[in-house]
Amino acid sequence: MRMTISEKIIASAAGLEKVSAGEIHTVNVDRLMSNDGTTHLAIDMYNTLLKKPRIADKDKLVFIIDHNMPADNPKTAAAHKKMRDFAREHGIAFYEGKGVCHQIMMEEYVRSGELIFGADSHTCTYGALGAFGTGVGNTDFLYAMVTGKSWVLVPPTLRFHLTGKFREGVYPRDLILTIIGDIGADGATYKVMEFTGEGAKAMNINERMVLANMAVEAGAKTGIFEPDEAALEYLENHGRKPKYLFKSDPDAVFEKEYHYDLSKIEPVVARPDNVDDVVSVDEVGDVKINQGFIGSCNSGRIEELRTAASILKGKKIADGVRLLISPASNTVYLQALQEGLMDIFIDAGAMIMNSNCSVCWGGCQGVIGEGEVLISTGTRNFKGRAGHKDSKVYLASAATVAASALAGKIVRADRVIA
Amino acid sequence: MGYTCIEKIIMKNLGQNHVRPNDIVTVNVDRVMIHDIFVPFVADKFEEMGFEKIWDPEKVVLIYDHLVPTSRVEDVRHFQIGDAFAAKYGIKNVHRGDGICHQLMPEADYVKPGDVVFGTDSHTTTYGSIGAFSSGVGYTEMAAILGTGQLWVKVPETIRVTIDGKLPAGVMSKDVILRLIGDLGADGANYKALEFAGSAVDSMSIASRMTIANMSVEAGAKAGLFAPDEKVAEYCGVSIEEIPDISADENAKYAKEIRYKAEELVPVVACPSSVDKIKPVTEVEGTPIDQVFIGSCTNGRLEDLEIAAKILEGKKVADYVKLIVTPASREVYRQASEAGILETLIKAGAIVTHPGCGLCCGRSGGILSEGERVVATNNRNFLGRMGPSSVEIYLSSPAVAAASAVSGRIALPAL
Amino acid sequence: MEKSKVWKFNHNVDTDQIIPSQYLLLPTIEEMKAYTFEPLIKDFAKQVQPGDVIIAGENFGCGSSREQAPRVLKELGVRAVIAGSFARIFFRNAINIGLPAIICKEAYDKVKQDDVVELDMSEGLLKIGDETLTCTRLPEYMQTILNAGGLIEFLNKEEVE
Amino acid sequence: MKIKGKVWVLGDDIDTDIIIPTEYLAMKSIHDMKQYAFSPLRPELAASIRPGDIIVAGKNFGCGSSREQAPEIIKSLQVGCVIAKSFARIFYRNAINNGLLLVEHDLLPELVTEGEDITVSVGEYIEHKDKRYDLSPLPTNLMEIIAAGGLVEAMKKKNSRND
Repeated sequence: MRMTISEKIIASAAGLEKVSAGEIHTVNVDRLMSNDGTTHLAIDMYNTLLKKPRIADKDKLVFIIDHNMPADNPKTAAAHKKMRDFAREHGIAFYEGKGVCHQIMMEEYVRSGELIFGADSHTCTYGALGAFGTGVGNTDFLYAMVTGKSWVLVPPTLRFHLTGKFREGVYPRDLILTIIGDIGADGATYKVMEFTGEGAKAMNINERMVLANMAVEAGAKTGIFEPDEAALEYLENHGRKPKYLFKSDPDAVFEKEYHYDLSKIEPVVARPDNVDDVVSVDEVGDVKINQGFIGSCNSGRIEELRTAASILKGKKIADGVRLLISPASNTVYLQALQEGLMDIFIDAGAMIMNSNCSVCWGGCQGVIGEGEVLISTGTRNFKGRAGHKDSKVYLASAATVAASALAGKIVRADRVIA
Repeated sequence: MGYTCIEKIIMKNLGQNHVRPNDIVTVNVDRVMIHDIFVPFVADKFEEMGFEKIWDPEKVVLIYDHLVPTSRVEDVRHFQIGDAFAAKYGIKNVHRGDGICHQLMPEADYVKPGDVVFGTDSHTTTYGSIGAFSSGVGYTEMAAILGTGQLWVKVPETIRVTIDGKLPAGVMSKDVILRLIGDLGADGANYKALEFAGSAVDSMSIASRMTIANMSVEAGAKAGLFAPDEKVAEYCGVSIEEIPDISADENAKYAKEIRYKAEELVPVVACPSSVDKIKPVTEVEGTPIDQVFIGSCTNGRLEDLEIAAKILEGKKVADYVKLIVTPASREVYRQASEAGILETLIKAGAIVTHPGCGLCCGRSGGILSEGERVVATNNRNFLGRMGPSSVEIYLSSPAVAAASAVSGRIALPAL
Repeated sequence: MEKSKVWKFNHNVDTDQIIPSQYLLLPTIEEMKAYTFEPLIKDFAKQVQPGDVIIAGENFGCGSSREQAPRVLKELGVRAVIAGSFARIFFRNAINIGLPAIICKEAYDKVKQDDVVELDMSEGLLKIGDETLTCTRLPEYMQTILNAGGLIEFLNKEEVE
Repeated sequence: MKIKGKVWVLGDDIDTDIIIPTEYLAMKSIHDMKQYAFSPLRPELAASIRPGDIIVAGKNFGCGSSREQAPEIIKSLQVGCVIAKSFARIFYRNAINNGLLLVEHDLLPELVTEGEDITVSVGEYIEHKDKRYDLSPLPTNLMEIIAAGGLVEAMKKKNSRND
């Protein structure tokens, strides 16, 4: 058959035997997610621009309020109300304040083998379960909502072979930042990043999400893993079954293959203002910080919270530094409470926020001021992303963020522990 | 002729054995609190006035609570100015994101019974719960206090409120103070002190008393006082003998005396948009709501979260309704976490935010949209306080708030 | 060929620079457009004239899926964005809303801010001074959407047929 | 001291959130904030008030928070004085400290109609439609602050004397 996982998913969604990179096909979309970043605009378009406003299948839609949650001004509140009223009127699944959209989607909806559109660039996260998730704008979203269909340009696939094991204190987060640093912020534009090998297989689904989630930061259409026992177990624990369990054929065509030995990865940071300006934490120099952030659809899950707690336990964050922690969903929040992690954070002087996008997107809670420096487990470090246009964002692992919050400057976690 | 509680505190402060209402006196300030919103203004005025040092930096507490977490890029400026001011003038007591000022001041031992305390916030009256004369001032006066350690006050007349008996199940101290504000009117105690007594008050926890003292200002009062008892001594970590005698004399002279029988009180709400528009919950029961807020310096303490959790245990917040819970301090969060209260609340679908002023101050934490309705446990339901003027705010106890969250309509707690 | 003034941008212009997050939930594009390129250029929205073009380097529009990014540009009257390459979602969004996103590898190095260029969209030609550059053609499917004026117009047309 | 101006009439319990909503409190200056004065109740008012105009209200004017921006903003709109049946305590102090003149009067708020002209002679009388209503003088300690031009000026003087 000579197809990759992504090609197989697209072929099945297009009702075709075979598709190849470069072709444009009309596909049926399995599920559509939209959040408060743009849904109000899609609803306005639905109400004013369509000749025949209709919803192809309301059961495929999910609306999630997570970006500015809870609302911090009347205009945001109005956008939320528009979304809530529309969901209510049309019987669309609706989540408000329950967590970051991609985490909710993974916990509640995503199945291996599905093709999912989300009106959010990090929809590529769902590749952790072997689904083809990709971000679209609200016009694409609206078209798919009305027709149940969309078009895709079949992307070529880059394959990343992961071997070896991470050393102590090195995390999937360091790996994905390293990869983006190597291939560049447009190194995978319009392509798929497929992760494979023993190193990929050894990761649990949450860890795979860290990788898949940031594929878009290299420009990729999605990041994807072959669904295996870990995926099946995750689905079973969440009460679901896979749609398809696709694997890339041995003779599938990959545009390029990369090899990474996990044991050689170092703790790294991405320096402002580009995700691909990646250096070892030790090379970053003396950088004082004003705020740390642990959370987001990239790194707000139980693994990251455990790591942060192990570093913060019994210690206090540096005077004048703010450390924000936002669990990726209420499910994560509950588990962290049960494991006593929240008590550790509260005692260390951190602020524990409700599950939301927080400063990762910079529209609401935790925004930083003029000239301030943030170290974050979020997805982007663009200029002005976290607040004031003259502020700076460094991206790093939860361990590096926690350690830096203790030191008041960017440091490697093992330096603080020692 | 005897003296009221506030007269005694002022006499003690002045080292005099006599004062009368309407005397204008200059008190020596035992502690001041400045919060983040007003820090830049205080700093400006202080320097404009030409002061070079703070009279006693140990007595100054800076608390960042209104803008925590930040919601606008300008918010950080307040922390920067506060930190710089603290460094320049040697202020050591700075709290960043540790909770709401009025919760922290008593909780972190900054206030003792008999103290005279001023804060740049109207709800500074809260510390009357542990027998301090505490009141809100503007930032200009705060700047003057920082320089001089003194403030002129007019000795207020006192209204004595006696509540005897046992409050019925589901009736909380919030219902008591709302009822009182309704009876007195929003200016019924303007320029006066309120003094609370009676067996119902005696059996109240410090937290419940804080709710009452806190909202005394909503009737215009300068202070809301409770004579310190064993519970206060325990709360403050002192023995009752160490507390100065500031209890009112039996023959003290009051401007007015009001009595309530606790058994006759019912759950009430303050209807939009004034704090004195009080109705029994039964009259507004069934009104659909969009959001519920449990938190603030009025009702964000452990017992408030506890009763909410009790009502929400095993239930779910109604569809399309948000329940936002904001613990009053780090300490309250910690205790609620250990007691499993946060777990219960989150399982029921609550959104738990970091301790701070949150929605109550109207800058973040769940602002509403046109025509929406919220049941809230905080202290003000003014027009435009939580969004556009068309937002309707009903103030209630945490029990009524939790019950309303479950039903999606204003509801009586089933207890 | 129509003449257009050039606004020149660098490589990797991301969606947060085109329209920062804090303005995304404003109710309308009309209100949002005033903040276009706020982190990069003071008062861009006031200075840009209908018919102007943007010429940028590689990876224009990287970052989020916010469709507000191409929409504020269209709302301000930007005639086309010409870049060495585009981030995927931005590219798709631009076509979907009827904002021409044109790939032209050489343009970035050959223009400077405030130059006047001539653009022939039907032929895919960009004239800079005496030199005429050929732009990469859109896939036919995307060209059809763009010709319809965007995806919604395309959909509405489909509905009629 | 005599003030003659056009009146703007407001009701009872004009609270500090009406005078200046919290949303705008953290703006850098009073100048940035003042356009939002009274916005929840009358969004047009801040732009309509002219220097020397007089605000007349019912009971409990300025109730609510201790935000001193409330009187400062009224002052910055160059309002001549505020006449109300009563003022909330903290607002009263804050107004005096900022040199904003307040006049308590039970009757006048019932008699005036928006747009009419009145004259206030501080500590003496109010004149409305050829009728005079007596006013009582302010306490000495308050008059001293007002005479100095507000508390900042009073403190400045005191501190320069100390030098």
